[in-house]
Amino acid sequence: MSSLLILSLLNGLAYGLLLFLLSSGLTLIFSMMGVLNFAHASFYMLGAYLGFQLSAVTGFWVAIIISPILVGLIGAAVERFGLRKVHAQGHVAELLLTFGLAFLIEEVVQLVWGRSAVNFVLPQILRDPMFVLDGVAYPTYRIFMMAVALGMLAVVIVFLRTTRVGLLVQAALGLPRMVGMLGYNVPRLFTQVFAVGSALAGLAGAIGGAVLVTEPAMARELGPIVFVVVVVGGLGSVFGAFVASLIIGMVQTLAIGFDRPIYAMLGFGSPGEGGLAELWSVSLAQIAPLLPYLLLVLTLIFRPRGIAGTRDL
Amino acid sequence: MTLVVSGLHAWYGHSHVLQGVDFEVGPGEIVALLGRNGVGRSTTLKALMGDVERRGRVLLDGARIDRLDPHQVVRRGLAYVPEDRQVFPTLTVEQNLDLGNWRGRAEGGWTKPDVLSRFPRLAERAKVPAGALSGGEQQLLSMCRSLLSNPRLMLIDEPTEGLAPAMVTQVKELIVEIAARGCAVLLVEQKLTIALKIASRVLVMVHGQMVFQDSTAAFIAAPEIRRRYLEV
Amino acid sequence: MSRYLNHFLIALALAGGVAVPWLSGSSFTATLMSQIAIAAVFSVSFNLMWGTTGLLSFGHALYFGAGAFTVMHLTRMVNDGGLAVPIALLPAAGGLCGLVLGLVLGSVATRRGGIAFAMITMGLGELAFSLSQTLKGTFGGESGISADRTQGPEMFGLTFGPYLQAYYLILAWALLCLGMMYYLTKTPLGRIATAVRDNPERAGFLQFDPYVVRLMMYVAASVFAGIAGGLSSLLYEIVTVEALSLNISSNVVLMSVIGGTGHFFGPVMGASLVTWLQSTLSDHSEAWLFYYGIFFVAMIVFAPGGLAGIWVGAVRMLTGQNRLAALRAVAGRALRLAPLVMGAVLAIELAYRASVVSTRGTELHLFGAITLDAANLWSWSVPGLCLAAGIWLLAAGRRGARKPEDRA
Amino acid sequence: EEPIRIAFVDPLSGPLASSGELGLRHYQFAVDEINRNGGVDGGRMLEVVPFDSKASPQETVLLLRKLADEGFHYVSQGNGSSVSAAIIEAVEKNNSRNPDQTMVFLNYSAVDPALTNEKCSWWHFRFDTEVNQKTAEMTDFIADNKDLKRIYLINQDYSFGHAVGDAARSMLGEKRPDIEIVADEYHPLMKIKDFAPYIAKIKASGAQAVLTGNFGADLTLLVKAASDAGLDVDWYTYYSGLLGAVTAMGDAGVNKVYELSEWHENIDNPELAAFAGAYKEEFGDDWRYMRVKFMFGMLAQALDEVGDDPAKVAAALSGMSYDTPLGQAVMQPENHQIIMPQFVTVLSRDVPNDLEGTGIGRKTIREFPAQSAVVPTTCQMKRPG
Amino acid sequence: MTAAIELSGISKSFGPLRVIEGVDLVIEKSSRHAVIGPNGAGKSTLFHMISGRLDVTSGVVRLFGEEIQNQKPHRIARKGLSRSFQITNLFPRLTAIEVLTSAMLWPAGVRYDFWSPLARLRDLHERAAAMARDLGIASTDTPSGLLSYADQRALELGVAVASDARVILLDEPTAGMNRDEARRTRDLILSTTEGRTLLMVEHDMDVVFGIADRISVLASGRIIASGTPEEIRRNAAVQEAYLGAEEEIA
Ligand SMILES: Nc1ncnc2c1ncn2[C@@H]1O[C@H](COP(=O)(O)OP(=O)(O)OP(=O)(O)O)[C@@H](O)[C@H]1O
Ligand SMILES: Nc1ncnc2c1ncn2[C@@H]1O[C@H](COP(=O)(O)OP(=O)(O)OP(=O)(O)O)[C@@H](O)[C@H]1O
Ligand SMILES: CC(C)C[C@H](N)C(=O)O
Ligand SMILES: [Mg+2]
Ligand SMILES: [Mg+2]
Repeated sequence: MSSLLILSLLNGLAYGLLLFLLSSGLTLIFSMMGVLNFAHASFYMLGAYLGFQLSAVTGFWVAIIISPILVGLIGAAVERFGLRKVHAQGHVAELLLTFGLAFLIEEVVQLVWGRSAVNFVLPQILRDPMFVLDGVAYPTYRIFMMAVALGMLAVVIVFLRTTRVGLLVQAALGLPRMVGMLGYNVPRLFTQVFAVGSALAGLAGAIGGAVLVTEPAMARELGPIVFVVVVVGGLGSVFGAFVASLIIGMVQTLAIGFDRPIYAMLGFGSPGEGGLAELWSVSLAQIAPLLPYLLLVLTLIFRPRGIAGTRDL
Repeated sequence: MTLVVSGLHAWYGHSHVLQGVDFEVGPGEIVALLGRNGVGRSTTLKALMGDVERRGRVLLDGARIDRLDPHQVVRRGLAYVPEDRQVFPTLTVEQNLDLGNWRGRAEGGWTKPDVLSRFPRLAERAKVPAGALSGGEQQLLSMCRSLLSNPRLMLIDEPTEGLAPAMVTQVKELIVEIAARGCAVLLVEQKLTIALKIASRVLVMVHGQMVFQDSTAAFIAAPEIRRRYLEV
Repeated sequence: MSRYLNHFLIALALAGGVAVPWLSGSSFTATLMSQIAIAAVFSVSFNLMWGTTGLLSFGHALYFGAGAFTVMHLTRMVNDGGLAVPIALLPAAGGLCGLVLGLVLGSVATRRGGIAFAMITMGLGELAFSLSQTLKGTFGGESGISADRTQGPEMFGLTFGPYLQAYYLILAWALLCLGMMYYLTKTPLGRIATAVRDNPERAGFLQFDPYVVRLMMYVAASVFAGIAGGLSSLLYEIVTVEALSLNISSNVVLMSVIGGTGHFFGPVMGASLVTWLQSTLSDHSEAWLFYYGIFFVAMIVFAPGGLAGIWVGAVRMLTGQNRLAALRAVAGRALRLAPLVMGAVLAIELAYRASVVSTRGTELHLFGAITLDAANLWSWSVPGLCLAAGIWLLAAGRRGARKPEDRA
Repeated sequence: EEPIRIAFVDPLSGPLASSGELGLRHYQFAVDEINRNGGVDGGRMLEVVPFDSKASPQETVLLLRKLADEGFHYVSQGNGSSVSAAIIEAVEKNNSRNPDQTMVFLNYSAVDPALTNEKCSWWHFRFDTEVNQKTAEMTDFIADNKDLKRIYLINQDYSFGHAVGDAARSMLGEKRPDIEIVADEYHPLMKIKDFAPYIAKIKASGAQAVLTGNFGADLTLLVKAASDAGLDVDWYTYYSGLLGAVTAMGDAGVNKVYELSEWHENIDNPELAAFAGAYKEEFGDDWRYMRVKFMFGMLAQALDEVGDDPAKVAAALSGMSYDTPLGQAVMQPENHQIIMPQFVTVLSRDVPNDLEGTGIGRKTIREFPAQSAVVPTTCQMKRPG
Repeated sequence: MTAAIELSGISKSFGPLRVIEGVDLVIEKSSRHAVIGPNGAGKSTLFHMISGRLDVTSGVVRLFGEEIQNQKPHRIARKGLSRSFQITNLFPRLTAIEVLTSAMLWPAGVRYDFWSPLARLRDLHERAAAMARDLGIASTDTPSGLLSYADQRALELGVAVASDARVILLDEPTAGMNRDEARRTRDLILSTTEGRTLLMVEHDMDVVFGIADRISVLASGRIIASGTPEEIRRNAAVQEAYLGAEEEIA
């Protein structure tokens, strides 16, 4: 196997796992609470900025622990003082609230940290190469990121399997008052779930921000992709989200590594100019960004419950 | 367990539905709450649970529970079976039952095997989403679910609605047994024949106020009450 | 009574729409009002799906953009002499494009309602957006494509070069579209669409195929969105792939929701306010996005019925029994809120001036006389005091409010 | 007397906001200098009024309408050739439909060649050298590197990036047919967060050097990813002196990164050095675009000559010669494109002045006089009237 | 003469669960037929299969001789079948009048009409108003979701009979009503289904015996008895499976 392929696969895996880290929180929130949280990627961004700010004081390792906790607390506050107030008006009101919130968070972040990227760098130990493949160094942080994502997958799955939180939230979605009248504090439950989901986003941010870039547009760019992961993975399935993240990560990365015009891939000659030629001469890397959405649409048409979902969307 | 209610008011928005209700429920008693449609029987139960805007004193064994949230009320030992069943449609029958048991463990009293063996239909449907159950099955499930918290007082709203006659008999027996095992029951029931057969005391309600409160025998002995307040 | 008030206001708005740009003589006013007219058509078309049929679309920009590009390409053809049609009529082609695309994509999208529909429309929208970025020949890449609305066969001797002429053209189109959409909501299809919104399954038992109903409403929405897009390309004379982006799709959601989706004219109000804010607020404050966000969130939390909801409440109050008491209550609340709002605005403005993003220095001039300096800690006491006063007033007001215990 | 207002239209929000803000600071500082020295046209002040283009051509067209309404005669912009193209068109339309309120467009940084070729306009003046000029000089420099056999082109997928790729390919092909262009790659503009896949590809191609017109995050991330992966190549760039790039590259860039620019911090000219120093004093960051100072110098010269009349100012600017401390600059009358001296630099630690406090700065390794920036143009300039 | 509804050998399984096991049933034209049976016997499921809400696992459903099994609800409805639901299933944001006119549109020949104004269909509106009055619905301009439970049940019935369908299926029309209301509803059903075919499920024996001229008993997915009310009352198997102690019937 060529080293380019191996590297591309590894890079795809790393990106996919980062996507998973980011979307696992949304899977929790969306499939449990039904809240299409448009601010989820904003919590990711907050995690990155807080991680950046804290690491200047406490160092990187402490920062990636405290930052998610802070983001979780912010999430809890958002649920407690925002979402809870509009919950009774239904999911669309919640969605719109988070939508506005995404807006606000982006502004606040720029207000505090400026409009350009901040210089959030990893500690040297993570930047050192883990191994060198054919002259290309593979930095340790990618492996670290993968390990964290896999750890998260395990934690979330165990959490859902061994507690009845999942059941309760699902029940409370449709009939919150009835759940209350069975003896559960539904509002607090929602706050907790939302906080945990946000904290996961914060963790993804603290790590992803250092690996990629910490800048005010980072939320806006990842926003829709996160929904693709959740929907394609299937409502209620953390494992599905995991698989979907990997697929998207791989597709995006391999398309760059093995870029080729469409006509060439299909074994035709160059189509020349004009007419539909433009469509044909589009290259793989160029269509890579639209593949996730294609996947989303196809999933919704042919398999509305996603890869491993328990019910239709 | 003793429940003492005095001066209970309740509102839906601007409409003042309960207008000063007083009554008591003693330990192990079955008390039937009667009245015409829309007089506020269901609202009384909801007000006890804290599910509507309310005012008044509700004492459970001397402790006030009228400022608590529904889940806190439940943790004091009340349980509620709503008139519209409210099973969780996407959860299976078994999961519905599990959620009823908020104590998280089966102690003494009622357990899941208990109710499943009593109603084999529920056992057969254990893995079916509750939303797919027939109307009557949902009614049963709802009642069993609340029972699993092993309350000291159960508030049951129209448990026999939509049940076939044979099933009605079973439910009736269940209620009697609940009481026999030490849990008091406040029962709202349309079908007088049933209510009068199992209740030891009767409350009659008109326009958000209690107009009659006495033993079942006394109620049966006073047909004019029945004519005046219950028939149209 | 309230009915007459409403009619009177609609008439007033119409008169204003016709007269104001003419009287003001400012081409910017004409442009702004053109934008408002376009946004109004676009958001009402969105509301045909959401408010009327219960379909929440996150990809409505697709039709707006498609209409815009269609009309733009045709305008270029007219410019080049390849087509001899008055440019003023071209927006109809945007509608036609919406019709065709709406039928094709709608037949897939409207199979399911609810969140599935929202997600599938988002997917289709993003798909179209990505594709348009890739096909630079047709969509012109970042720079988009442009044309000249004045170069073509004349109609009634008008060139539509001057902004005022262009405005009246757009206004005419917008009124036509709004009228048609209003009419649509008053037809049997409109009625059945509301039934489908409430309970699609049961609508099926009333012999209507909910899928057909949804599809028809979706197509109608697409047609009018296409016309709105076409109008925008007449106005701007340039279209970029931006027109297909999620930004546009979400903006139409924001406008409709702020305006109120429960009323036909809600989205019109929302479109007017939001468009106006977007183009004027940014001149007065660097924090405009922040205010926009706050405003939006506040509307969601405190006025779920949107502007139209507020309006209906206001009309009810003004025509109701104790209107004086109600007015007094509202005025009282506004007064109590004033210091809070003032403090917040000052704090935000100062924060922006203190922040790294400032392009206006650290000084804030108030009423020409007072100057606050964000770099000076003392200046912060002004918003601080306002906020404190506001919070105290609110708390006092809450304490004074009637509690349920005091009723009956 | 009223000041003469210049509308500065650049992205002040969004991913390009930092570039816009950088430009704005430059404008304010350059204008302050002119105002301190007595203003223009017999004592009138200049005023820069910022407007947010949101990096969107469509928004900008709208904005321009507002500017016309508010009586602006001078519009200036630089970030994004697509926005510039829209401004040129909008200004053309405005000036023909609205002859009492004409506008002049001063472009300080958008360098797509089309703007002074097929899209050229009497009202547009470009104060930066465009891509073909830059690339002609850059490829001259590259051609001298006899060891170079394989080069990788990677650019942003929009008009400017394609211009760089096209120019580099054809000019290298002419000057050094033996150099193999191993790839002519385009990536989405300002969207890529992780360039590792591209780096793997560059590595796999066996390239010795990379030529890129990337700027902003697209440059810093590219270089950062390369240094993380230990990619050892030379970089030929146009914007590595911009915000954050040197910081991101650090030592990985030293002696590896070449840049073409009209000025840099280690040019030995006391007047410009003092000017740049004063800027750093005031804003705490480095002065980068000396062309902004030149541009205002030329505008002031025109205003002094003909007064505040946009049509006359345009006529004065067309063909104007201007003496910069580094040599003469000329606004070519046939396409309104400036020609001015340029420098090829390399990053080095061995310099008196650094960028962004990194200890690393640029040093000249080759100079090009203004004349070498003369390239053929297809512009058919239409004078108004 | 073809029957109104004819079920032959229909079965329904949900996965491994067999809910209906080969039911044969003939509903004669213009008859009033009741299906009774214990909870969970499959009565509603049977209705769902006839009306197209659920597909049949096997078997044939005929409506006036035409096979209709596994067709979409709106197709079956157009062939002249209308139904109500056991669990209220209305249009919560529409007013009672709007709900009723919606139900009358298609039968009145108004289909996906987007060109003529609703206001022109004056007679429809009047018929709906009259019907709301008959149903005893208190308020015709509040959204139906805010009506009282009893009014909503009445409206549920109204929607089923509003169309001119020749066959009407009612699933527990009197559930949740007290005895007087049930009696009123019974009269309403009798008058509105005059001349049409009625198939109903009901647990209230007063109502069943007051309306039906034929009764079938469904237990565990099978028809265990069919006959006139008198025959059913006397049937021992029915007594055991369904009616339980005699006293409850009264
Ligand atoms: N959510 C609500 N909002 C407004 N009014 C309500 C609401 N629920 C009940 N009501 C009104 O309050 C009154 C009492 O209702 P309640 O449900 O307590 O009656 P009930 O005695 O249980 O009668 P039934 O169950 O037979 O209808 C009724 O007039 C009813 O219309
Ligand atoms: N989707 C499903 N999956 C599994 N079991 C189902 C499903 N739908 C219905 N059932 C079962 O089929 C049986 C028949 O249900 P149905 O609703 O037809 O009963 P019914 O006769 O109408 O009873 P009731 O009088 O209580 O309304 C029930 O036991 C129910 O649990
Ligand atoms: C400011 C510059 C980086 C702009 C870029 N050169 C362009 O022409 O688009
Ligand atoms: Mg009740
Ligand atoms: Mg049933």
